[in-house]
Formats: sequence, structure tokens, C-alpha cells
Amino acid sequence: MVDIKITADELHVTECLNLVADPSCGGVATFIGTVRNHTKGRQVVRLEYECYQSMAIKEIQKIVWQAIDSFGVKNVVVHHRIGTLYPGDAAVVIVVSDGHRDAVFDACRYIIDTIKQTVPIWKKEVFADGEEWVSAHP
Amino acid sequence: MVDIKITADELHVTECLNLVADPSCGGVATFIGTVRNHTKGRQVVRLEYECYQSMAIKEIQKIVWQAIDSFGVKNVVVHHRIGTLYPGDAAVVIVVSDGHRDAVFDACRYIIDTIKQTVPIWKKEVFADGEEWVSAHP
Amino acid sequence: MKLKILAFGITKDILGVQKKEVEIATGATVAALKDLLEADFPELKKLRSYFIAVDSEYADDDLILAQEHEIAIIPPVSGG
Amino acid sequence: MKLKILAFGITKDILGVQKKEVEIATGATVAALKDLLEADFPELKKLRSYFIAVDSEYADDDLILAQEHEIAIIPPVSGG
Repeated sequence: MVDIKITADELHVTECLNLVADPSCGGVATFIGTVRNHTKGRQVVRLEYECYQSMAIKEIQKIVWQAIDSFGVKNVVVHHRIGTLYPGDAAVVIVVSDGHRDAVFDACRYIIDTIKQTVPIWKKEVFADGEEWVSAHP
Repeated sequence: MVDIKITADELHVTECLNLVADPSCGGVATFIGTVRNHTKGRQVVRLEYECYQSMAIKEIQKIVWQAIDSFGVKNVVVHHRIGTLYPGDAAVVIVVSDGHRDAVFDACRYIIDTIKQTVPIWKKEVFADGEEWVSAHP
Repeated sequence: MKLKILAFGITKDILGVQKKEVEIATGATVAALKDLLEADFPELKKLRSYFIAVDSEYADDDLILAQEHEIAIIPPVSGG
Repeated sequence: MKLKILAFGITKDILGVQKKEVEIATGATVAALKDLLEADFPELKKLRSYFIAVDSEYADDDLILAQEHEIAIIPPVSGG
């Protein structure tokens, strides 16, 4: 089972866990990326996430299928939020379930690491005294 | 923040996530071990978990502090269920949060791997036609 | 030919718009488009990197562009 | 001296009880206790392994036991 979603709505971890629930799978690994209240010592007021939707969905699909190919995992959910997020909000929820513990960890980690490298989603950090597109400049 | 619990009650992942919620931490890794409906081709009716409570709590504490020492993570929750569990039930929930993605994955994986090696908790698989203490014999 | 270009993230700020039409020689490659964009918007050269996507796929520099393509400028991503 | 022994998991089935009193020479080590238990319950030798815990800690074979210790037989664990 694969479920991929990019949404402006709040993410629900229990919804994601219910999607992968599978009594043939003994292990579930999850990664949740949340908005931090500071970055390099500066207070974060909010993040603005922007996305090239058609390409982002395609890229996430590629990553998920690579993870399934490489690690043989059975169920994968990737939900990514866009729009305005505040400290503590979940920006991404990844859930992988399978019978093999090592595989779910490896797949979950591969997916988040690769999402951060290739998926066309951008975040702008808004501080009390300015704003900055993350990673844009060297 | 460290929260360790061994309980006969149902485990709640959202409760565990709320415990580690920390706006200074951008990454949360979770492992949930659930009861499988089959093992080596045999249908599992239920599992009976037994525990040497005083020692199990001590051993989990050691593991969690080793993980915090080794990987520098900030918040860790380990909830383990005992008693009678049925396929699909969560037997263990581990949640680790920190600012560093690699660290939360490494710590979460270390904790579940080591729990399975050293913590005095035992499970008996009950099949339609018999029962067996897991890992007892070579 | 006229190419329709989408810009995201910081490149939307650099171009000043999210959609832009660019006039370029028929048969131009991705590399030629980048040269043209960098001439008009030198701020692009200050980025850590950027890519061109064609029809929602990362494109190599030697890909030949056509008017019907959906072309996008992809600055360094920062999802998750 | 008399030692109070707790048994868990499959060792509870092998001993037939969860708590057992064992009579052993004063100053006996963990190794001596294991020999005694294996003589009475040869099924212990068929296990993948087992350990003795003293006061809720894994104990080495040369630890000297005392009457006030809480002693437990720890068969292969299978938590998680």
C-alpha cells in the first residue's frame, strides 16, 4: 500500500498509522519533521512552504518506489504539508511498515533523506526581523 | 525528557508523541512493534507477554541513557505492553525527538535492537494448535 | 519560439513573477535557456545551484526545448 | 543457605513454579547455582542460553551469592 499526499491541511499521524496498519507487518517506522522555533540562533515566527505540485508528487512517487525496490518494504505513507506552518507543526509524516525491522528503518530514512534532496518543495523561514529561503544560497 | 513505562494497558502512539513534543526539536523518529498474525507460516491467535518488571525497567533505563549518551538526543519515550496481545496490537512504542535527523533514527534503532537483546520480557506465541516461547530454543 | 517558464521559491522573487514568457531561438537547449536567464537575472548565479525541469522532470543541459513544454526553474529544494 | 529463585518465561514452565527455594552451600557462586539447577532440571541445558540475575542485574558466573539476594533465571528474552 502506498499513499502520497501534499496538502495545505494539518497532518494527522494517527491517520497515517491507520493507513499502514497491516497484521502481517510487525514493524512500523515513522519520521515526523516538525517546524523548529529557532534556526542558527534566530527565533522562527513561521515557515512558508511552497511546492511545484505536479513534479513534487512525481518525485515522491519515484522515491517511494525506489525505497520499496531497495528495501522490500510493504506499506509506505508520505504526507507533506505546504502553506503557512508554525513552530511545532508537522511538515512531513513518513510511515513505513513491514515484517522486517531493519527494512522499515532503512526505507524511512532513505525516503526523508531523498525528499530533502530532490522534491521541489521550498520553505521560507520568517523571523521577527526578516525572512530567508532555506538553503537557497551557499 | 525520558518517559519509560511497562503496562498491561493498550499503548497510545499519540500520547507518546505528545510526551516528546518539543518546538526546539525538528525531527521525531518512531518505532512501533506490533503483533503479527503469522510466524513461520503458522497463524498466531495471541501473544502472552511476561516481564521481570523491576529488572526490565532498569534495563530499559540503561538502554535509553546509552542512546542519549551515544547519539545526543533530547527526548525519548519507551512504552512496552505486557499481558495478552492480539494481532495488530502495539507491543512497544519508541519515540525519539531531537534537532538532528540522523541522531533520532540511530537512537530509535539502537533502543529497539537492544531492548530485544537484553530486557527481561518474554513472549509466548499461541497458535490454534499449540504454543511456544519465542527464541527459547536454538 | 516562446517558452513558458514557471519560477518557484527564491527564483520567483528573483524573476519577480511566478510565470514568465521567454523568447529564445527554436531548438535551444536547457543550457541556452540558463544562459539567457542568467543574463537577464544575474542573481541566479548567486544561488547554491538551480535546475531546469521540463514537463515535471529534472532536465539535462543538452535537452532541446520546445514551445509545448512546461518549463520550471528549480532552486535548491528544502522540503521536509 | 537458602536462596529464593524467581523463574520467568520458559524457565517457569521448566521449574513448574515461579518462585522456588534452593538449598546451596554458603558462599556458592552463580556458576554453582547453575550446575545445581541443571542437575535438577536438565531441560535448562536445551535452551538457547540463560542467565542469572542478582538484584535485577545480569550476574557473572563468579559472583558469590547470598541469602538476601533476589535471584532470577533469565531465559532468552523476546520483548519488543
